[in-house]
Amino acid sequence: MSTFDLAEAVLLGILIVTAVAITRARSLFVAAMLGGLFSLVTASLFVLLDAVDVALTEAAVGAGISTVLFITALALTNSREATTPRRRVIPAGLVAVLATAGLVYASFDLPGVGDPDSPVQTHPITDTYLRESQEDLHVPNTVTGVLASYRGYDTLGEVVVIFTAGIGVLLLMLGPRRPADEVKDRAYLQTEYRVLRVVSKTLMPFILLFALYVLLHGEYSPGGGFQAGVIFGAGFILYTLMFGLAAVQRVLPMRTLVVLVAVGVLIYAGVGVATMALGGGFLDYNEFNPGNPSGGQVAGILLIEVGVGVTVAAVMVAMFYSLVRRGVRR
Amino acid sequence: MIATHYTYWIIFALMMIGLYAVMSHGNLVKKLIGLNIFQVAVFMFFISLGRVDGGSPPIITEGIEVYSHPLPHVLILTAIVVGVATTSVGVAIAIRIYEAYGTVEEDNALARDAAEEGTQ
Amino acid sequence: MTALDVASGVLLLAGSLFAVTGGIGLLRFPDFYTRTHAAGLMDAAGAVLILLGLLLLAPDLGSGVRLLLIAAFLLVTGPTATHALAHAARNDGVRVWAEREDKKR
Amino acid sequence: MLSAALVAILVAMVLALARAVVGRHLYDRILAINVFGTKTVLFIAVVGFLTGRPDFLDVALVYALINFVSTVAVLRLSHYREAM
Repeated sequence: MSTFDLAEAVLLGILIVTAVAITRARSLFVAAMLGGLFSLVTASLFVLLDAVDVALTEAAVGAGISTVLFITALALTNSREATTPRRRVIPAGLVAVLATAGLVYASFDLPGVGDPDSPVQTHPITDTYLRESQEDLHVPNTVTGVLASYRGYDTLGEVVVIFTAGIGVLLLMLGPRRPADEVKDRAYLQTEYRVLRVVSKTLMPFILLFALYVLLHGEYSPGGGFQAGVIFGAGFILYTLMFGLAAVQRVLPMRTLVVLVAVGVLIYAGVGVATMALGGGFLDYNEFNPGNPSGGQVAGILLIEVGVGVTVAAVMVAMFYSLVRRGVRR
Repeated sequence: MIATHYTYWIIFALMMIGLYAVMSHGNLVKKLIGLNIFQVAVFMFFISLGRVDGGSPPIITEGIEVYSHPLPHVLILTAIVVGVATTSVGVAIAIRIYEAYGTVEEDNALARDAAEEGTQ
Repeated sequence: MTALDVASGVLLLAGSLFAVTGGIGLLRFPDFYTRTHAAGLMDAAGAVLILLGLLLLAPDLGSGVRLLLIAAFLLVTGPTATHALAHAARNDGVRVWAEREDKKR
Repeated sequence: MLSAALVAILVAMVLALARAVVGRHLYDRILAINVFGTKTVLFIAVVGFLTGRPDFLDVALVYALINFVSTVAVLRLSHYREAM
């Protein structure tokens, strides 16, 4: 048993313990925090399972953004949960146990984890993505290559889903804002947590710079538009938490964000239209540089990654803003 | 069998713990947290399918021959971000329900609906 | 085995020792403030030692710079977070542990 | 030595998890999760060196940043009404 196998087993055990603790926690605040821990562990597992890009995303999304979302929601609703009545526990438990048994039985037909002869590994597409992509695209990070070029249509669809979800949250949270007198004055903010504020302020440029690096270097190392957008969003969430909504809105007002949400999708779709105008198919980046198709590919991938990054970052920050400024109508 | 398949089994158990939380708990926010657990377990299942023994992350480097399959990574990468966007729609709906009913407990909200129907 | 390997091994082992003792302290100390002590000091020390140990093994400049950055971030954020937590806990009225209370129980 | 460090980090993770689950006080849990996050950063860095792919260090860097963001978020939002 190698160290990696041991690590995998320990992490999976930690996951089970955490998941059970989450379901048992009566305080939703605790459940949300343990949820953050849960996704830190899954992200480590993703690294062990060779999925570094996924780990990057999961860390920023799971441990950062969704924890913040849940906790903000709890501030607007109720943070304690009623006890679960027995009439619900027994049937739900029964369904869960039976379904687990069924799935485990079905898993006997699955190839083992890491089996080199499994259908996933022997399918011809594997060779396309891993070998031919190097001649077609010259993008060493095959995840970015597949995401942005081979499966460009699919990714456009995903970005539109994120766009729609962002607009949905903005519409749902259109109602009353928190009155200004509820927000404590700046003097209070200045005195409390002084160390935290200075450190956050110092870290802010590093976070944004790193997001840019992840965005622009995504073709050569783990990274890309989705990851960069989320890291960028986390940076602005940190700033909002430490300096208040009014301060951050001076840099990035809600109105700009709403525009940016759409601009990202438009950049992506616009690249597709541009390639059509140049005589190729939709999202056929070769047209950007007919003499040197892989150069065109690199340019196209970078452009749409920028589009993805803009939309994701804008949606994340806009959702957080709209939850924070929500007033409670009682 | 156990050595090669236990990862799947734990992942299935996690899925079902998430499903259990969704089914048994009446609190809408708790249901969303349970749904998140379920979702992450599905992600792990996909990623474990793309794994290959002795493989490396699919970033092509000289001197490395065996790579894990990039396709599950691509699918899950986007699914994670889409997942958080849809979760936040769920959170927003839960907040609206709280504002309308004064509770995020399913049973209380349904009971209030039933009472209102009775008075009309 | 070169001198560099030995040095990095010593650093890694020292870091591991700090990490584990920090974990034990976090679990075993009697109240929140003492646990902050275990978490804040041991965590930062263990992390930096392990990262320095890795730095000696770094194959190229890029990973060396990244390791230094990670170490710098952890060194700044870790103590800041524990400081802020202890501050918040004190404002919130979390009681300091006293031996008498413990004996009564 | 790298393997030994990895095992030590796993042990520390389990200890931090135990504190996060047992809790007692909200701040204990936040502290434990913060420690757990630091251990994850180290875990990923060490795994990167064990497999000989330093590409992983970017991931560890993101963790170091995000861990701080989430700790601050939990801390601030636990006093949400007066916070912003």
